[in-house]
Amino acid sequence: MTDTSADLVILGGGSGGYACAFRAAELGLSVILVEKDKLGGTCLHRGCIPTKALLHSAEVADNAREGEQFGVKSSLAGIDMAGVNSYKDGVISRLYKGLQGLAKANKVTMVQGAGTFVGPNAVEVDGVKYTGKNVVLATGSYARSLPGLEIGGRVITSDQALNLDHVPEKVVVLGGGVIGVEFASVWASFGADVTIVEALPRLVPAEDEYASKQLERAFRRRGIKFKTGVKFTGATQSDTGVSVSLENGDVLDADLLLVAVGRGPNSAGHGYEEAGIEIDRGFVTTDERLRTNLPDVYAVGDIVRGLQLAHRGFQQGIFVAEEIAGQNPKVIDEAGIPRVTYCKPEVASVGLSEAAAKEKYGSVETFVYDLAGNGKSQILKTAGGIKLVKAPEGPVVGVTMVGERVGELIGEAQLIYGWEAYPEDVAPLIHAHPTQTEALGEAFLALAGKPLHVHG
Amino acid sequence: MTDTSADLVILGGGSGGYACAFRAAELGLSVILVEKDKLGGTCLHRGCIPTKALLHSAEVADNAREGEQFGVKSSLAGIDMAGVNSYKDGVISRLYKGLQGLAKANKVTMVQGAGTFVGPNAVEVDGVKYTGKNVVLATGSYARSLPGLEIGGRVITSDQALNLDHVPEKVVVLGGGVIGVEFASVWASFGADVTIVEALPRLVPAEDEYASKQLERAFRRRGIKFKTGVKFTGATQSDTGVSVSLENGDVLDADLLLVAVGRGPNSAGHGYEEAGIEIDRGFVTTDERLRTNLPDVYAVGDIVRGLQLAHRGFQQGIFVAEEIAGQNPKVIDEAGIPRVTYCKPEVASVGLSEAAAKEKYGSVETFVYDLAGNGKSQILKTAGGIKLVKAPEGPVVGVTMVGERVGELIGEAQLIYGWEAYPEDVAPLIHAHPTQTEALGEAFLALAGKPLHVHG
Amino acid sequence: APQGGYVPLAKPPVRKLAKDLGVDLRALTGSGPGGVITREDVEASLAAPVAE
Ligand SMILES: Cc1cc2nc3c(=O)[nH]c(=O)nc-3n(C[C@H](O)[C@H](O)[C@H](O)COP(=O)(O)OP(=O)(O)OC[C@H]3O[C@@H](n4cnc5c(N)ncnc54)[C@H](O)[C@@H]3O)c2cc1C
Ligand SMILES: Cc1cc2nc3c(=O)[nH]c(=O)nc-3n(C[C@H](O)[C@H](O)[C@H](O)COP(=O)(O)OP(=O)(O)OC[C@H]3O[C@@H](n4cnc5c(N)ncnc54)[C@H](O)[C@@H]3O)c2cc1C
Repeated sequence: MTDTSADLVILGGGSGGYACAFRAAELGLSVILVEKDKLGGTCLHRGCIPTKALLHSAEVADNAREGEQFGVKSSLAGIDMAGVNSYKDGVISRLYKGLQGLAKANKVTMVQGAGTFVGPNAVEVDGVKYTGKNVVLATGSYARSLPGLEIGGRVITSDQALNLDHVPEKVVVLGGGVIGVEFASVWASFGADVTIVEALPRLVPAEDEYASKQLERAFRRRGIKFKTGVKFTGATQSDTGVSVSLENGDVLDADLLLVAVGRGPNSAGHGYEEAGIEIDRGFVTTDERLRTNLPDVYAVGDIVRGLQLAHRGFQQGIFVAEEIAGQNPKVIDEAGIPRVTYCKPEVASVGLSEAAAKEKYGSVETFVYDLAGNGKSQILKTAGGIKLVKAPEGPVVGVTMVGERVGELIGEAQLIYGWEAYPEDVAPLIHAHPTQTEALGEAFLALAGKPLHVHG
Repeated sequence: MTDTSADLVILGGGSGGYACAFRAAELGLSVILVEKDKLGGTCLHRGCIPTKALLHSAEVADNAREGEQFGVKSSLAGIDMAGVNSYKDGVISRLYKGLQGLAKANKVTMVQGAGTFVGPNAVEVDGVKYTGKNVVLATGSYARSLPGLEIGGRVITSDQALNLDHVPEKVVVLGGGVIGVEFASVWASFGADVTIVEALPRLVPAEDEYASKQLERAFRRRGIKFKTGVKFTGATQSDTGVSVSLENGDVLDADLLLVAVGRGPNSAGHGYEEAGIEIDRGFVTTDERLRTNLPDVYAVGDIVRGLQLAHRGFQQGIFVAEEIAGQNPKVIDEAGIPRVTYCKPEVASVGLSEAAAKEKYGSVETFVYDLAGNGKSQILKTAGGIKLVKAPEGPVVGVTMVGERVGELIGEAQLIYGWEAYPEDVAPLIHAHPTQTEALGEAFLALAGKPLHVHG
Repeated sequence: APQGGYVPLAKPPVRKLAKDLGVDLRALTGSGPGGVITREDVEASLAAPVAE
């Protein structure tokens, strides 16, 4: 028989919930983790991992199509979606198995079923009450839609988009944020005709404007269409297609409409409000130490307002575990959480955009290094650049990058931001040639007043 | 008419020479740069850049061949070497143009011709003497051979290998160091039958043994043959092939023999010894501030014993320029120079190997993170891992990585090593999911005693 | 400090550590090469607070 009380009861086994569980277990706490579906949550089963698998298939397809540019006699006969899906599912199932092994190794008690929070400190599952000295809410998020736009048939969200058995010929993507541009990128690589509709004036509007400009230029070259600054007004579907109307009178016909207008917190229906937990427009309200208004009840991940990213969930989960164990961890700096958009080209950033930095510091120094000067990027035939934002007389407070594979440069950028490094700290560390990291190095050299390969 | 005297006269316009020239010019010094061939030297024209272009064509070819694994109906009809070469030459010529622009923008006086050093402080070119308050020797290196093994015909070095008009069917690569394994990797991807012969007991013998084991396993899977710990005894060539004999009696028949047994310093025939410059087994002797035994005469790059890497040349060139300008720069830590081998899978390292660290510290702590636990590496279907070496009660002093694309992770590793970070400094900075940088993050989390996704 | 020039007192992770611990680096004398303040200097300043 399973124990029904523990130091910690966690509701939801996604990125936030399981990271909290593992870390708490490491620190000697007993942990009960309640999950109604599959350990790993959105990220592993319907989010980060499957999308990145599709994006890699997309890269392979592009390479095959463009091999000639590199002297390779390759050709592309098409996409075998069954093959793509089995590749993707293979990756997921291997990682899923690993995660289950970790839960076991960490001696986390898994409870399968839908849980309801019951105050002051318990979660009920199928009539059994699991009581925790502490409770962590981690029920994540769901794909939102717009008022009057019902999901179904040809109107889909990422959930359905990840399991298509064919490549659509023509798609409209509603929303030019991270998820929207990633799917647009995949489908374009797979040969579809793609149009993105974004109400805000630019793609990836949460990023520095520099990133939007670079990405828009690259998408234009790739033939990905987008309409920005225009609102969606309605969609009607038939047996043969879906028709999307915009505020400006345009009507777009397509096979599919992907609704990627953001994710809503999954905070209703699990007893939160009923038990007196404060909710603000759907998000569970917490202080900077991730405490809800109820004692010993915490919340982590996508149900807490802020960046909706898996590794933010990890970080918050770890934070709460350490907090409960009395380690008094440092409050998380939300701006220090790295952000990567894995479309082609990739967008990666950490710290503040120029606009945000200006607001904070009054004036800032910026520098842009164009990937045209970077040997490895030339070899990859990718365009883009790196923009640094520096506080006056201070450290670098923002890094924004655009280009194929720049997502992997964010590790370095994150240390620089997190440790508040000055260009002068980075400059003496000459980077490996020829890598894309050199572009980052060159940008710091330039800001330190000692440019090496910088074209005026 | 060009001035024949300057603050600084530099002999050789490769990575070391031109970086020194640009930095000196930035610092207000007048510079004359003597180059007999092309600005950019070995790295740009016959080294780093062309090899990495070939390696990228190789990656594209592998992708096309293996597309099915990713659901992509791609196929590979072969390699068009003329196309490969024009792609490669296109990259070189764009970067070359850029470099010439930088020399101009920096107002470096370029002198075209073969120079001879004449003591105490001048370089003579075609009868004209260019006198410098300071002189920097930067004549680089050349591909070495073994005694009795003459280069010509089917016996080639990297210089010829970079300009082949066909893919050989069968190649023997003599030498399992960086250059050897890179060419072996390219040719294998292009469909050739490749055998590497290495006298030392393992491939990439300058790396931590962990890297050799991982690389050997990957090469075995790729069908790249290698014979380690066995000496070459001779080669004979005919119209139809080359026959390579080994000490153990084996005879290997091939179309080509690539000799990649290292590079020798190009220090003879340029007046060095004649002018009294101290030479030690071919290398120009310098102290840690890169001073030769003659006053105000420095040496940088491959003619100075140590790592033969382009960015070491950059770093040394910059160092000497700053030294001459009176900036008193910090002595370069050779171990802090990042090392990347761009074969498939890549090998990247910074700091000390476990063996070297043990020698220095007596005992060390190590941790290996297997890429099997890293989502992005699973998506790329690459195997490998990251090994950290930590000084007792001290910072991480060595990072060695093996896996596709890990070369780009060296930027982050380099900061950690260069800034003497502790695992506890890195641990709070949770890495972006799903990236390969996460593997580095996980390794540091584990060393800090808080593993997240680590399988026992 | 020299005009306009920025001279790091310590390497970034050590500066960050000092900041997190509330240690003012300007009050310390570095024992590292070139007068750089080391992690040990920061830790020592915590162990034995100097009189005002
Ligand atoms: C298409 C897509 C792509 C994405 N790509 C990335 C990316 O590349 N990188 C990135 O960092 N982030 C990405 N994200 C975001 C990432 O998936 C989320 O930020 C992350 O999953 C949030 O973790 P979480 O633990 O808060 O919630 P979730 O992962 O959503 O987990 C919540 C868990 O709680 C369970 N649950 C809910 N209610 C109950 C209940 N009542 N009882 C029991 N169990 C319950 C759910 O079944 C689920 O398993 C992506 C998201 C999507 C949709
Ligand atoms: C196949 C190959 C691949 C490589 N890959 C990499 C890599 O990926 N990454 C990396 O970091 N390193 C790599 N290297 C090593 C890198 O190329 C060298 O470390 C670097 O070029 C050394 O720079 P240098 O300035 O010392 O010499 P060089 O680049 O050799 O430059 C010396 C210059 O001096 C000129 N010169 C010589 N004698 C005279 C004279 N008497 N008068 C006038 N001019 C003269 C030459 O023409 C030449 O331009 C590679 C090398 C090879 C061969």
